[in-house]
Amino acid sequence: MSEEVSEPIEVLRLPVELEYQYTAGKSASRFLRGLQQGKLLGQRCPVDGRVYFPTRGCCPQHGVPMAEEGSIELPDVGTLVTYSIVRVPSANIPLELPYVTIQVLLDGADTVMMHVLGECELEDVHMGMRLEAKWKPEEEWETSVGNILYFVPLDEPDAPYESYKEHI
Amino acid sequence: MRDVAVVAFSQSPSVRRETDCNEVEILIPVIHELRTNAGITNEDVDFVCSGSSDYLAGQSFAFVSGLDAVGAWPPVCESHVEMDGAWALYEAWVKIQMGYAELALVYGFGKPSMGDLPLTMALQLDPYSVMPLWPDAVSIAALQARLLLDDGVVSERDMAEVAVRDRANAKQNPYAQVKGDFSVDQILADPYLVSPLRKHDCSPISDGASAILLAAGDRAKDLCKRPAWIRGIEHICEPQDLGVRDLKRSRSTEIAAEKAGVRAGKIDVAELSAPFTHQEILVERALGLGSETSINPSGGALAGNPIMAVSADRAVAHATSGPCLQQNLICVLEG
Amino acid sequence: MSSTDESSLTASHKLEYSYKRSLGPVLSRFFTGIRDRQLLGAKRADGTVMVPPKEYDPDTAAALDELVPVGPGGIVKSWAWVSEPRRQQPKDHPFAYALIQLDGADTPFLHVVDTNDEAAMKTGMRVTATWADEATGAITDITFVPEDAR
Amino acid sequence: MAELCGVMGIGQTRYAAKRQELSMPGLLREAAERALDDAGCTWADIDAVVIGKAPDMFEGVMMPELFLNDAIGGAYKPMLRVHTAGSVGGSTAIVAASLVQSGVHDRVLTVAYEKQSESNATWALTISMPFSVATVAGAGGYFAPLVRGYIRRSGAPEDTGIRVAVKDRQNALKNPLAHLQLEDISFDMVANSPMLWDPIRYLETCPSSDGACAMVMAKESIATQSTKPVAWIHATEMRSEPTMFSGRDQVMPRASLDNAAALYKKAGIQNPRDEIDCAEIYVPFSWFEPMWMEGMLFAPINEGWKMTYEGATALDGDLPVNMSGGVLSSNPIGASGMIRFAEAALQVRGMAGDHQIDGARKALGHAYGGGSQYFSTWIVSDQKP
Repeated sequence: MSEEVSEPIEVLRLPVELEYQYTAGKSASRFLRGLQQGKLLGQRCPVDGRVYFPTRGCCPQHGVPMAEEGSIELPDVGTLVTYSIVRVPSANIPLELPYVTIQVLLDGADTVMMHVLGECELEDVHMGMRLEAKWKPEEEWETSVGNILYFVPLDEPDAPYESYKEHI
Repeated sequence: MRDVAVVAFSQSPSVRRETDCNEVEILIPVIHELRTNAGITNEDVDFVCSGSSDYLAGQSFAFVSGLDAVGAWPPVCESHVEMDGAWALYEAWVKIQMGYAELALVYGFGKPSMGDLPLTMALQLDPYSVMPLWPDAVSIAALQARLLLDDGVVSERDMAEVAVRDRANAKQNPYAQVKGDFSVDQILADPYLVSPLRKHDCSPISDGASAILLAAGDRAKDLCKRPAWIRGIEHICEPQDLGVRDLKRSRSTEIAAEKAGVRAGKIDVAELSAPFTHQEILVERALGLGSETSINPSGGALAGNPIMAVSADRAVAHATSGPCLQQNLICVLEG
Repeated sequence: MSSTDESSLTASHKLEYSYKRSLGPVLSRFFTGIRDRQLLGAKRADGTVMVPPKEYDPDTAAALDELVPVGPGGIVKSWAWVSEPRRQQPKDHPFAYALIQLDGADTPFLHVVDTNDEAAMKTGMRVTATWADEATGAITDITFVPEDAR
Repeated sequence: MAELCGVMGIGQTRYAAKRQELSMPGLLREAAERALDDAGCTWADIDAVVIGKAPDMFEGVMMPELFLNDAIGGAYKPMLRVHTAGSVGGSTAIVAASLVQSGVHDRVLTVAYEKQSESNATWALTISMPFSVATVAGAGGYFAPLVRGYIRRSGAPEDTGIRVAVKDRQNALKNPLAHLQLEDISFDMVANSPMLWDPIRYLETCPSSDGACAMVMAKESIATQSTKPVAWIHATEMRSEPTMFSGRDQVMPRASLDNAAALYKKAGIQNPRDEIDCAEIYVPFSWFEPMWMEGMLFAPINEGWKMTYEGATALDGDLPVNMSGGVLSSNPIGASGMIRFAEAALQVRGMAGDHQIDGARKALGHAYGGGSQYFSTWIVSDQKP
């Protein structure tokens, strides 16, 4: 028998691993299938006609299902509504630091989408910039927003603050 | 105490696996139907309360999207319990008692088919000395069942009779998942799932949602010809440790039933939501129900068990949570 | 997959994390004991012993800090036969979860009994703890086997 | 019609990045025992237990209240578990108060906690789901664009957030339970700390803490017998709205404004800035102090930053805010809201120690959560309503 007194155990490691079969839902599936074909599909709220992009199962403001026939295709250009420059690494985000996380209002949409900005110097990022989607090569398209790699600046004058301020 | 009643109720069908809709999409028509049937709008509702579980959904803050289905605009007075919807109903009842609300919307929803439900439930157990062994919910219930069988508290035939009764009753319920005519001998011939439990001893895993409207006094009478008045609603939680509890009875159900006044009058109908046949027998006994009571005319949890919604559903008698009937809620309703 | 397909997209989703469980004084002694091949129970105010020990009496909430040796033998009070174990569960072959009352303890606790087949399981049977070759101080370090099989 | 409810016992743990010497039951117990001692009662005196915490995935236990309840005397009693995102600590206190105000129970124990050292908060807050592409990490990534929106709208000087961060960390030095104790905190130290989620700097963010907070609440006839001062609940209020919809004002959500107006109406308050002596506000990122000064109607829209700038929210200002050091100094997420409620109650009881505001008689406790969409608040006073 050894005389040494062993260290008490104060912390245990406990791995938890569960598997789920996640269901995207009807509305999101339409949206994702559109993306697979390079289409950006918004949906109209049947109550006020506003265009939701990305789509949701229902209009959260009115609690009604989105009109199925109200699916409309949006262009891949829009306006930078607000943003943040991220300098913190995160396990679930593979982007190189620093990167710019953005909220984009696509032309014709009435809600913003979250994405990231590329091909832009940090000091040039500002609210109201006009942006365009940079897509992955078509053969790599999946049912994912990730088909858009990032947004890039368009050589256009800024959108006026009044045109997007209600979306902040 | 104020008079409070259930004035409207709606539910989705209980299904083994809802393949088209996500949780919110299951909930939207349920809430929509509730409001339509009751002839009310969001502005009429003073308080909203929901019950759901992040681990069933496999994501944190799963309940937040429930607000989309409510259409919570203008902003609503709202709360959420990380529990079965029955406890959301309880919280709403409390808010009406204190005069904070006259009309309350309660909903529960769950889509446990996304995961391996019995295994997920292992995460409810003591995380230091029990959970690391990953005892699934069926195995835990089987340990309890064998205690009862060995002691002669119940027999396998008693348990099969419960399953046969509930499945036969469920034929009348278009929302139920498992229904039909079975014979006791026939299902006793089935192999064990986790010995000593057979498949018929376990409630099915169901996706679903339900919603209830609660109203106070005159408001209830305005909204509904025959409100179901809540005459008592009580809930009790036992320690979890299986070793220190008396697993051969449901003490928490007994205490809650006593406080809720179950025995103050004849009970015509009892809806019990125990997830296993032997547990349904324990709850029945804890409530002191006799032959004058029709048990689970809807088929009960054993016929369709939208795990977070079971509550908000019928003129509830009973809801449960935790391993081996750890926590129980009893509600006495009168027409 | 066609664009007219209206059923929902599904995908597998894994929730995975290795949690750090800080144990506190009582459970620290219990798990250190397991590593050192000694099972411990907690003595309650009425003199009964519960396993695994808890920091606070489940019925009275009184703090518990007196730990006493129990086991390694005990009696199976109930058992459930798992014929198709899941990947996360402690054995990759059929086994039993059991409520085992260790010698010196007054309440049973949940653990695993490893026998060749279900026919070897019986309520009231005696079992004893065996340790993994490399005990790390976790509840999974031990497995119970029939006492007469040792 | 509601019964009066008084807070007669408060207990908090010491807050730290890791309370590694404690188990989860031990953590809750530290707060609950202190609350019972303060209230002068025993486990047996408690009629029901209400437990609150943020997502179960933080600790990896599903509905952990089921295994924790008996450690805080809840065996064979009614027990409820509340979860309303970041506002949960506040909502939990409100549910506990409701149980007394409704006449259902006489004396209730409530505990809110988080043991964040068991996992990683950023992971648990933003678990990647299929089909989605993560672009922000944790709460900072989510709220930074909103802070930028506020700065653009209000024209607030860019150092407003730095001033809040310095003030709250200085206040924390007067609170021995606070997690962050930065003796040498200064404007330059915050200004020079790394920009994490531009415009939010490292020292403008909250820490990740282990901790629990507990309260004992009782009906009037019991609370009035207390030998210690009681904090009487004058009003509680909560509001929720969806995470997003077209045209939603994410910077100054209507749920916040509606909640404030309803709260003050119930409490009989006409001019909150004059009538409320001090406030504990949920400020996880420094800029949310000016934002919630507006959101709680203490300042006109777009002018909340002036209160910070003019020192109105400092300990010697006319409306001291986050005397305890706030969420910026201690942040066990599920408890952070309850700590705000409890610290407000400590102030009107005159028991806040070195960070006590002299003569505080009416105080506000505030919590918010989700995407600035869940709000819960209460007003407490040394006087019955």
